[in-house]
Amino acid sequence: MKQLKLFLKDKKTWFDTAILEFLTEEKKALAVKPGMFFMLEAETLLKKPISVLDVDSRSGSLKFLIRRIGKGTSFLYDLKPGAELTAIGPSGNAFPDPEGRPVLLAGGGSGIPPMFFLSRILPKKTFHVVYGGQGKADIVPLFGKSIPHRITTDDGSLGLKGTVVKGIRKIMKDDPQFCKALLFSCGPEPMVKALTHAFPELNHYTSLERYMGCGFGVCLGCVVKTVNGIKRVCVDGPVFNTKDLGWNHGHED
Amino acid sequence: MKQLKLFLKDKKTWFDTAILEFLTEEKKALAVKPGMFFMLEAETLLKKPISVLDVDSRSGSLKFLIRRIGKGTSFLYDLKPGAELTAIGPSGNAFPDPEGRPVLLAGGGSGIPPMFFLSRILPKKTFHVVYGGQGKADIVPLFGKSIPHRITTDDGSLGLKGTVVKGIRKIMKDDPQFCKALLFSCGPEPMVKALTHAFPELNHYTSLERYMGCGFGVCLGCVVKTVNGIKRVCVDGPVFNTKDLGWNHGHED
Amino acid sequence: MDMKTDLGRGLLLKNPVMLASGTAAFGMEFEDFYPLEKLGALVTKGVSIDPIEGNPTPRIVETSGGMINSIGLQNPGARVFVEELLPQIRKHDFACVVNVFGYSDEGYKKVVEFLERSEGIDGYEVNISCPNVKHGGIQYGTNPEMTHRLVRELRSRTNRHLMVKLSPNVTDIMEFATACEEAGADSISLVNTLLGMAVDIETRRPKIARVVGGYSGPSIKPVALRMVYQVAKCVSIPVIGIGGIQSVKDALEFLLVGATAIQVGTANFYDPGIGGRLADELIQWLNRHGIDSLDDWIGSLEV
Amino acid sequence: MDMKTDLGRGLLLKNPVMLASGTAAFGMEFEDFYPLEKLGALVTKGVSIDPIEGNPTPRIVETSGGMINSIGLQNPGARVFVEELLPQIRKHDFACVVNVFGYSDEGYKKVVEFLERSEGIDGYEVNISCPNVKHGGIQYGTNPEMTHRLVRELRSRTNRHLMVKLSPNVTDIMEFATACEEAGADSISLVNTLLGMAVDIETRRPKIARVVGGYSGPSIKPVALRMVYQVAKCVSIPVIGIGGIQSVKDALEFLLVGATAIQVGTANFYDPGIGGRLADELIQWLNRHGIDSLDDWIGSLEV
Ligand SMILES: Cc1cc2nc3c(=O)[nH]c(=O)nc-3n(C[C@H](O)[C@H](O)[C@H](O)COP(=O)(O)OP(=O)(O)OC[C@H]3O[C@@H](n4cnc5c(N)ncnc54)[C@H](O)[C@@H]3O)c2cc1C
Ligand SMILES: Cc1cc2nc3c(=O)[nH]c(=O)nc-3n(C[C@H](O)[C@H](O)[C@H](O)COP(=O)(O)OP(=O)(O)OC[C@H]3O[C@@H](n4cnc5c(N)ncnc54)[C@H](O)[C@@H]3O)c2cc1C
Ligand SMILES: Cc1cc2nc3c(=O)[nH]c(=O)nc-3n(C[C@H](O)[C@H](O)[C@H](O)COP(=O)(O)O)c2cc1C
Ligand SMILES: Cc1cc2nc3c(=O)[nH]c(=O)nc-3n(C[C@H](O)[C@H](O)[C@H](O)COP(=O)(O)O)c2cc1C
Ligand code: FES
Ligand code: FES
Repeated sequence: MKQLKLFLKDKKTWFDTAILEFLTEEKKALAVKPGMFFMLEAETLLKKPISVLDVDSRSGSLKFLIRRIGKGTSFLYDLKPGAELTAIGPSGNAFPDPEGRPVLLAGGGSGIPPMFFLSRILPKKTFHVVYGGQGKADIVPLFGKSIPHRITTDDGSLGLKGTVVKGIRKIMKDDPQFCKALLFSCGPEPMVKALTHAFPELNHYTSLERYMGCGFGVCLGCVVKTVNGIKRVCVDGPVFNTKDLGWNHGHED
Repeated sequence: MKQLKLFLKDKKTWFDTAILEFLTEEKKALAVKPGMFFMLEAETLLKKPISVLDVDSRSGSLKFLIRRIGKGTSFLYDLKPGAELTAIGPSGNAFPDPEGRPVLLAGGGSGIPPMFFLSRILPKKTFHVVYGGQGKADIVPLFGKSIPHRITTDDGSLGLKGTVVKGIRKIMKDDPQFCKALLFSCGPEPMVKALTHAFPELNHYTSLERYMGCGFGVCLGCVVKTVNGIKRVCVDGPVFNTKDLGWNHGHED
Repeated sequence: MDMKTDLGRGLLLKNPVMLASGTAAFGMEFEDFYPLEKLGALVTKGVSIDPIEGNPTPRIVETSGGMINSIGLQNPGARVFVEELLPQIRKHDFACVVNVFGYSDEGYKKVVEFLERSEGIDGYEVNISCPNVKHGGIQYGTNPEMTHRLVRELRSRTNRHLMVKLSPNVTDIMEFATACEEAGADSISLVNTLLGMAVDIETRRPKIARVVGGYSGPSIKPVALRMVYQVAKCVSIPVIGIGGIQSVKDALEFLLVGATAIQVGTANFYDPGIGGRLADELIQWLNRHGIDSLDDWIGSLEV
Repeated sequence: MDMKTDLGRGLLLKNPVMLASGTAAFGMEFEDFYPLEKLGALVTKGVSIDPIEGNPTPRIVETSGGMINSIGLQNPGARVFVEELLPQIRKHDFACVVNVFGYSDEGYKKVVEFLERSEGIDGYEVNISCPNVKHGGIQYGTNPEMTHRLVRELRSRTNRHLMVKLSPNVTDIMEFATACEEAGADSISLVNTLLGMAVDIETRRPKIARVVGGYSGPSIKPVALRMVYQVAKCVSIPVIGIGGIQSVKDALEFLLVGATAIQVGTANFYDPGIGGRLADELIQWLNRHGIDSLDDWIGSLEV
């Protein structure tokens, strides 16, 4: 955990989403793993939690994908190359290492970054990505042809019409090794709950979202009930095994 | 009085002072007279009162001189051409028309703008400017050779060593028509008081400064005691005849 | 879209947008920015029976997200108000609520009795909460018994709408609201300014002459919203929300938690067009969100 | 430069910078940002005799210039604190003030009695002002008699430094400060959070689950500064200033109006390095301004 400076090198936008590439020399920041995030300065009082999309430790590059939905994310979306930001991180645990087992990577909307990051480091053929959104504008063209991925949209404007659940069923049908795969997910809570519901048999890790005050464990703003007691999403998570989460045990959150 | 947009066309800086040239098409704004000011947006909650330095109604240009001393003026100092600002104005009365009588224009520091503006419109040979500052860095090279002006600095780094009082004595000595001139002043309160004290015989109008909440007469934040009762500096002033001011009658302000 | 809002006892506003006392003087200065007819109502600067000079300067300073003022109720007195200012106001078609102030029960009664003799006043807002006056004033707004007594006295003196403006600088705002309702107030407006202070570390002096002043602006909105919510739940007379309103979103928030109308204060200083704009933007927003009338929105918070 | 500041009864801080309760957990997370030894003191998250789960989420929301929280005093209880957390804290050389909380006199007494058995605690900060607990808690901080009684009870149970933390949500803060001083408190810290609220007009729902929460951050500074000024003038025990401090300038302001030390709260979240930095910057600023010791600065406001 560090308080560090990031320099914006490059920015690309796709409808309401921007991909920001920052430079840093901070070693700890570049040792980040999929599922981890940084708290980024965003002209708001509190910094904003944003997952890492990609990292290149040789060139010192850190990439983030920002979906503008409010004040802070709009500020980040509007940044121009050359800008300097203060950040705190890297925060959070990471998705576990599948150690070669097949894994389904389900990302919805701005929950795609950890999935993309994973797709860059997991061994080929062991994973398949499902990328869901409401429509075409939500699906950022991140994945090249060589990365096995399926796109689903609610309105059918791109890929399969339907949700990520449908996408996963399709993948399972096409390649039975995924019927007993690990499931990693990140996205809106309804999506994650639908996945838990549809695939109760899968060992399912998900990255949770909570309104965060600090992002490094001191404010207790971001808690979630688990079978192991109340946990802080920012440092005990954001990745949890869904079987440990309160919502599977009758809790509100 | 209008709420209007200004577009920054050009900026020049001189140490801690910037000269900003804005464009506007608002007729009312371009009908401004020396001594009047605008409330300029400055990233602060309240807008900041800034006197007009110069106007060119044909090209739609309004110039201001900004001395950075705090948050708002630093924001204005740092503006880049192309920026767009909201402003309220023009506010305030103006210096009276000397109608050809000789007039001494005494400006200190960021109080020089109305004096410069006057020097641009008063008939040649009827006026003489005294421009005072602590040192060289306070004296912006505004006046060309053709404008009769004297510079005074406390440390003697430019012009006459001393205050504007000394400058005026010198002018009076060189050109006796100014011994009975009108005196127009704008600058720090101690300077204005020193002038009142040194030249009690002169008919002396001064532009006052007050912390302003609105700049158009509704908050009553900017008042001054006068022989005619309590007046609002923003709309009843900022120009007052010093003989009417409370400080000549034992009041605190 | 029906934007009318009824504050009771004949104070029916064409829309819920009012300008707050002391932030709009007597209204005239806003004519340059929008037609005053757009407003639901104007609340005048506080008027007392005799003229008040107010406090020394500096009277105002900006702080992070707000400002502190210590104007000290400067006003020309009730006579000048009635003879010179009221006729100007009455050229425009909006409700005119006169904010009144006295240093004692006597002072309040006198100013109301004096104003009762004039036409063209649609209601009174009783300021029992101004923090800027040295002798008296503040204790009304922080003492429920005194508040009750004063409101009862004024109630017996007027059939015009009687709005009481509460101070936020109290432990239990609901106690005051209840006292006002019981004493016969027609509506309650809140909040007045929070007591605040600012100092200059370079000069080692307070930034306003009277040391402590009234804190207003966007920064006080969360406190104001909480109090309006609490009061709207506990009284049955209309509540007028005030505190940090600078956008249509802010206005909608106050209405959502139960305010029947809102007042714009400090924002008038830095955005003088806001009063006229809010009236339009409220309609647009409600329309866009498929809400048929203002009444459907007021107090519709789901908790 | 002598930066030591004496809060009384053995609580001598090496400098006036403290981290505020609930904004620094138990301190450990800040080791990544600066050596904890830089701090004058750490005030722990509130500790109660039994563990508390706290409130449902959302517990936090940002507002203009501040934030609202409703954590609900989540803590692992006194036993876990003493066994697992205190030993970690005690690895570092700074004063450790334990913020304590109970739902009743009984609860407060129990937690203090329990903590008395452990070494390594330099003092208690009694939180009588937390707005986030449904049953009890708040009435202490808004009732001077209850405050007096509680402080006296705790005074008789400890010889350690006893600091009482006041709520700003009261009419007359000085009444509470005086009650604490008379009951034997060694120092007074203020302010805790203002009661505030935020709502979402799109969902028509409150932005935090418990509807009303505690408002903190830069926006509350003018109110906090005013109260610290008032209290420092009216009691003779040390006062610790809290509320919106995010820069050395802010810290200097609180010290100027009479605070003997300061606590940094919300700013820890968005600027975790602030605690260590302030300690350095205070020295630098005083040096640059030719002020020989912290004591010369404290309370030197000219009014
Ligand atoms: C661990 C983590 C990783 C994240 N990674 C990314 C990422 O890689 N890319 C990305 O674009 N976003 C990501 N987010 C979400 C992002 O942090 C929020 O969108 C952002 O904080 C919103 O701030 P804002 O100021 O733009 O919106 P605000 O103006 O604060 O809010 C706008 C609206 O969004 C709601 N909202 C705000 N924050 C949240 C939240 N955390 N959960 C649910 N609703 C919220 C508000 O209630 C409001 O309705 C992540 C969040 C977490 C917790
Ligand atoms: C009618 C009028 C015309 C003006 N014309 C010009 C101009 O042409 N060019 C120019 O550079 N400035 C001018 N000023 C001054 C300018 O408005 C202030 O410098 C500015 O408001 C300071 O804002 P800030 O946010 O930068 O400083 P802040 O951060 O608000 O304050 C910085 C310091 O300056 C002090 N200060 C702030 N405002 C005033 C004030 N009005 N009087 C005395 N002290 C103050 C503060 O107390 C503080 O110590 C004028 C002021 C008035 C009233
Ligand atoms: C400069 C100034 C003067 C004020 N004068 C009065 C007044 O005379 N009477 C009164 O009841 N309230 C007065 N107020 C309080 C406002 O009407 C309003 O209640 C308060 O500012 C909170 O609203 P805001 O945050 O929108 O400004 C004054 C406020 C300011 C800023
Ligand atoms: C998330 C959060 C949790 C808090 N928890 C506590 C607490 O447990 N006990 C306490 O006495 N104060 C608590 N406080 C209040 C702070 O210690 C401090 O008094 C308040 O936030 C004002 O200071 P600030 O504006 O610097 O944050 C908490 C504040 C916040 C923001
Ligand atoms: S965001 Fe503060 S503890 Fe998790
Ligand atoms: S600045 Fe508001 S009345 Fe002059």
